[in-house]
Amino acid sequence: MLNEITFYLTAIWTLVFAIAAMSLRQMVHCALSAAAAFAGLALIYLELNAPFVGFAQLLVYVGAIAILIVFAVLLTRGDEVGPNRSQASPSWLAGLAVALLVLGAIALPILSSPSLQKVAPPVATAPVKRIGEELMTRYVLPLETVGVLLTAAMIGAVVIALREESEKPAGQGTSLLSFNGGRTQRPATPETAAHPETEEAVTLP
Amino acid sequence: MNPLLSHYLVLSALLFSVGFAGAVTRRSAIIALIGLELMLNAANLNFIAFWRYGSNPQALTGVMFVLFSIAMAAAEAAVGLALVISIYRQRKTIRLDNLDSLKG
Amino acid sequence: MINRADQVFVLLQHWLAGFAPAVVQPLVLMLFIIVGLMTVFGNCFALTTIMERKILGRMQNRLGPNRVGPFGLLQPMADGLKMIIKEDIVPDSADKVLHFLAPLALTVPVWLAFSVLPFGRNMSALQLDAGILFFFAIGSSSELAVFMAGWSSQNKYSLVGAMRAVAQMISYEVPLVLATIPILMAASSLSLPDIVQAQSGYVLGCIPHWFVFTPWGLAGFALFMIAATAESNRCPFDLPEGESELIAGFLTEYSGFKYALFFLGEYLGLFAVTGLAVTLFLGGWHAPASWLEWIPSWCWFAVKFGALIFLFIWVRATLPRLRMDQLMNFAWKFLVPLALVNLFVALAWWLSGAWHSPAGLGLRWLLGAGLLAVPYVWLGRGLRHGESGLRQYSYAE
Amino acid sequence: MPQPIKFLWLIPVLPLLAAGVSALLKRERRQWAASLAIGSMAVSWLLSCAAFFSTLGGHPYVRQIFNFRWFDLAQSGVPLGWVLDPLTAIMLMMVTLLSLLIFIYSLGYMEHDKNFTRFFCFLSLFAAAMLGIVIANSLLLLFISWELVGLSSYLLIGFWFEKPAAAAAAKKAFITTRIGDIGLLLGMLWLYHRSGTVLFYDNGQGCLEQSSLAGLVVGTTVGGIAVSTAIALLIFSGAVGKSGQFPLHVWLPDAMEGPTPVSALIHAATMVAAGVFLVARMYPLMSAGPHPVALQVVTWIGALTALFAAAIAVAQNDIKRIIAFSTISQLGYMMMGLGVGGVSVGMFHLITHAFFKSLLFLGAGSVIHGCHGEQDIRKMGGLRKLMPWTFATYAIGTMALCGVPLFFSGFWSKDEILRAARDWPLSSVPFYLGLAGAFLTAFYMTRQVCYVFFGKPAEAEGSHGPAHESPAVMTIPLAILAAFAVLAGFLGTPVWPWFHSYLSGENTPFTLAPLFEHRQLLLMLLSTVVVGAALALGWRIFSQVASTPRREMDPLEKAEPELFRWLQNKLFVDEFYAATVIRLNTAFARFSNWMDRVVWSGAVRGVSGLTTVLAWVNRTLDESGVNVGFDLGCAGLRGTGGWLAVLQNGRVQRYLRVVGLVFSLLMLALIWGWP
Repeated sequence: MLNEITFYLTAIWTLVFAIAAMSLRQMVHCALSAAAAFAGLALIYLELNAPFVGFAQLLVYVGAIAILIVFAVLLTRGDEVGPNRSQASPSWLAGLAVALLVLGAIALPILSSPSLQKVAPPVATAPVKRIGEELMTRYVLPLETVGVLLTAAMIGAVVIALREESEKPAGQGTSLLSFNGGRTQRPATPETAAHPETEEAVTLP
Repeated sequence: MNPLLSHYLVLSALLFSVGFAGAVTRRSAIIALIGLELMLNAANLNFIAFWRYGSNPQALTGVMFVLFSIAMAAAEAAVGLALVISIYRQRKTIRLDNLDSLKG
Repeated sequence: MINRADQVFVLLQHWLAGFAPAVVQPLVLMLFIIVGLMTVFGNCFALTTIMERKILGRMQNRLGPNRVGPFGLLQPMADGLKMIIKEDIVPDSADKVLHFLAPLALTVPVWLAFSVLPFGRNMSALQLDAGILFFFAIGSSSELAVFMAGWSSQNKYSLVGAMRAVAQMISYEVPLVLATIPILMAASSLSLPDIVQAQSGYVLGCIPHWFVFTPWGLAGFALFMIAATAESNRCPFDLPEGESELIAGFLTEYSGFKYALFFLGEYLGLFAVTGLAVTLFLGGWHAPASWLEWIPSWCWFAVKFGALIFLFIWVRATLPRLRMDQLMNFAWKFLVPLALVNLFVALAWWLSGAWHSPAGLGLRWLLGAGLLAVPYVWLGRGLRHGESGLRQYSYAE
Repeated sequence: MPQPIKFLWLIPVLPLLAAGVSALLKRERRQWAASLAIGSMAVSWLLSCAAFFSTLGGHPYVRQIFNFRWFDLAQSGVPLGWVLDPLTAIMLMMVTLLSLLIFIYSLGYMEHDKNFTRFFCFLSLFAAAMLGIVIANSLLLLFISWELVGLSSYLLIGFWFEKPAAAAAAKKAFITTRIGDIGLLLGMLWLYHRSGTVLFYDNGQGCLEQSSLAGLVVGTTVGGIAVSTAIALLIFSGAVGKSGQFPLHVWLPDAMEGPTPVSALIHAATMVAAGVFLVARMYPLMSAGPHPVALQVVTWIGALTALFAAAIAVAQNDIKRIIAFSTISQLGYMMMGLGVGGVSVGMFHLITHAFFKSLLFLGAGSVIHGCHGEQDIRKMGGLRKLMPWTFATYAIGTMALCGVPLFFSGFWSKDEILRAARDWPLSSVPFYLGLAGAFLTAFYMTRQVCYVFFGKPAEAEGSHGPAHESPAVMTIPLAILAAFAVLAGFLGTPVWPWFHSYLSGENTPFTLAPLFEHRQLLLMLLSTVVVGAALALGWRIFSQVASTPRREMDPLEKAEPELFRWLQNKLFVDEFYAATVIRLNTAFARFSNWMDRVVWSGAVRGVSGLTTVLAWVNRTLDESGVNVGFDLGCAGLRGTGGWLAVLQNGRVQRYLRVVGLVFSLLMLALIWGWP
């Protein structure tokens, strides 16, 4: 009974925030709701006796991906100004219909199949030690591959998001982090300041 | 009374559809990415549920799959958001219906 | 007798729970722990604020607060009262919901982090298999809270402060986690009680077998403490709330009780990470010598904990604030590579595990220290030159 | 003291660490790089000494192994390991000592190079890889180190990569040795397939031990040769490439474009000897079975190379190239020694040769250094007075290489090989080939020494000024090497064959008797006569030449212009390769090009021509009145195209929608069955 109540609570939490993440107007709210939904999923993993996965989910999704999304939202803020711009795409009704169709297509077989209405076997745990051993023996190649993939993704992300030199001259850029911004240039020295137009005059025919 | 396997599967289906609906209907590329992440999470939930309710939980296959899937999701989010930022720099917009120059 | 004193809290807990009906006993046990933790660390927070102000005062050649109560010890009460009765101002343009949720989102997870720390023998609330992963997973959610606070205030100082804080916390989380990995390798467990257990015993009969007494542990401890200072936004890494440039950063628009909650959250975060440092590096609740083992284990934890808190206060009194670019460079170009090198040092230590004799131990130390010294010097030189070095201010001279 | 096998891994790891650290150093940190490299090498040498002495003990035969699992893969794992036996120990001593001396020598030789730091980084990397080969107890580890050696050799030959010749030589060396390495790789895979392990020694389970060898000998493959022979030959092809044996020797002379210490270390003493070492290491496999065909192949290739390279050396003019061909020839001797006489015979020559050949190379380097980069022996002369130290050591090296009797190491080791060749039951041709090679060796070395050191000093060309003696940091290693070049020979005289007993584990006492045995005496006499004759002939021909002006033709060229031209052009092997292999490659490329341009392009053109014709027909039809139908078709096409274009409208969300739609339709179809 207790288990069922916790399941329904977490499931409703997750679903509500997932819907909020997809439907709120303000993008920052969407991102934060998504983080809450991810955290709810982590709780569901805990209920399913997979604490390691739950913590990993929390660490990666809430600690990293949500933050990334928030940063991306702030870095692309210029796009959403203007009160009357609609957030939904023009044919959103069709999209919603397809989404409902997909839900039906998945949920129908689940609900109609009797073999899925089963109760959990009493004990199934994923101890950290076992996971570590499996990662180092049976899954060592996938692990290495994931390492390479993450490195490649990191380098790729840096290269893609790198500001090209020609876009903005170096030193002039004001990032969100450095509040004092680009430093002003030194004041003109008396010699050059005294006759600012002489040089121009010489070059003119 | 404990929840049945189908409870988790239905929850996963709902999450998947919500993510799908968001990815299809919202204009912002970032929201679409969040939708994709939700869909991925729904799939992960399926794996964990089947592992927990499956016949051979000692093999840890579902857990392993989800761990790798989470790592993949991290990579995907990093690259995807970098692309979004890069696109924003080029086009000053991340609205998906404005980004349709690749067409027949 | 010794055992009694050692286990006094555990025994008390079970004795009290005995009065409750059997059905709710697990809940009562948990409740006891929660109440205990909140009492102890809530008071700890009050005590630390006053002690910090007094110690800072002494170090700056002044007295510090001494008016309220004996030796000014009731100052925190006065402060708390002031905070609560002050008006709670919410700016007009602020995002009201997030503005309200942010302090809660910061404080609640921090309380959760205490649940895996072993404060003494058999004294951890949750015996989690992956305790340290839980700790970091919980810790990473405080970044979102800080962001919520900064963004919802709709104030550019707050936003800049929040973004700085998030960038800083993400950057310093990397060396923080990397510094703990050698520990996990050495203890071959992610569970904090197991890690403490792995540090029992003595090397050569007198030196406690704490991880800080190995080259990689010492380096890891230093890295961990630096990263922890930055994680908890304390001086010299307190740029996000730098009063002189950002008017307290993401806290600008907070007042009254919400402000106090932020304050509480920050100090609790500091306590949690300090407790983790004690657990990982300083042998947790183990005594430093075999003839001192009669003193209860939680006392040892408290002593080490207090010493580290004093260290933090001392550092705050000593060092000036860093510049933003120096801060990021320091994390990515110095701490992270050094933490990676530290992994190899731990590996070398582990590979040479067969050398037990004093001479062999000395050789291992030399090897580890040498392996660390070279990149330390080299990376340090890199920091001193170039963009992150000294800057000429044309108007300041 | 711990077991030496426990710290054996440190020997290659220390230089590797030095290489890694100096790779991170800035270019100006010359002192650091040099002291790191030399320091780590010195420690490695001391460790090697310890390992060596531990194998000397009273045990009849010491072989310690240490195996571990590198990583687990599914059910099986990949084991690696290292081995310490006399073969390893003696090679370790040789490689570390020579590396140390050559590192020190490089301090002086590379003093003015701006990439000094990089040079020491590469040298250390090379030494690490070479030591890895030596200690490996697994063909896989050996192969990894082998490829690392190839890589560092490539880097070092191309060290002065701004010279086009050096870059080309580096590429050539890399590609040529790769050809042999393919054989080695295939051999390794086959061995693993057949015996299930690539560990050499594994307490009876290793691939070089009885149980697995027995299995290999039994099986036969294409043409009826035993599997063991086939594998051995494949592995030998790796050795052929690395040791510059006959078909794949072409890279070694060109490799002299690298700095001279590199030539001495890599292309004389250690890396090229790795091939010989490989054969020695795999000797149980090579000699398995009743008819060790592999060993016969080794013998014949060695003997042929010995004579062939010696002949070419006679007509070369570049001081380093002469020694390079001499190296090829001597490597041929070693191979022959392995083939006819077993491990100890070949390895003994390897060790002595390593000392005197690196001595010669370093001497040549000293000469080049003293002559400001001049390498043509015709432009040198009279250096005997100007560079006394270099001359003295060079003379010792020459005499050791020629095999001047009794006091020089080359005599004893070459004698061993010749004796074994004479007793070879299958054929006596290798013996005579070897004897002829010995004659030519003495002859060309005399020619070279006459040209370089005797006669009048050559007129200084350009603004270089006269030649000068090299600094002490270069001459002292020369002196040490000279001492070894003399002394190393006494380890393996017939009187006291310590080397043989050390490597094979048999106990052979000190006795004077074999020296006076009839056949032995005769052979020693014979080789003495051959060497003496060559020396005398060389001196007669070249001693006056040395004092005449340099512009004249070589006396040999005067006497036999055609033969000399052939020899000078290295018997046109390079040209032969250019004419066959490379041309075949080019021809194939040209053929592909032709296919592309003529056939495919023709086909396209044909189709387009056909289309033109059709269009013409179409137009005719159109003009004659089918205009309406054509217009209709056209409109239909445009309609379809437009419809297709609408589908691909660049809106990802619409794509996603279609995906979702089709997915759900499929699901529903699966649930309710197809309509």
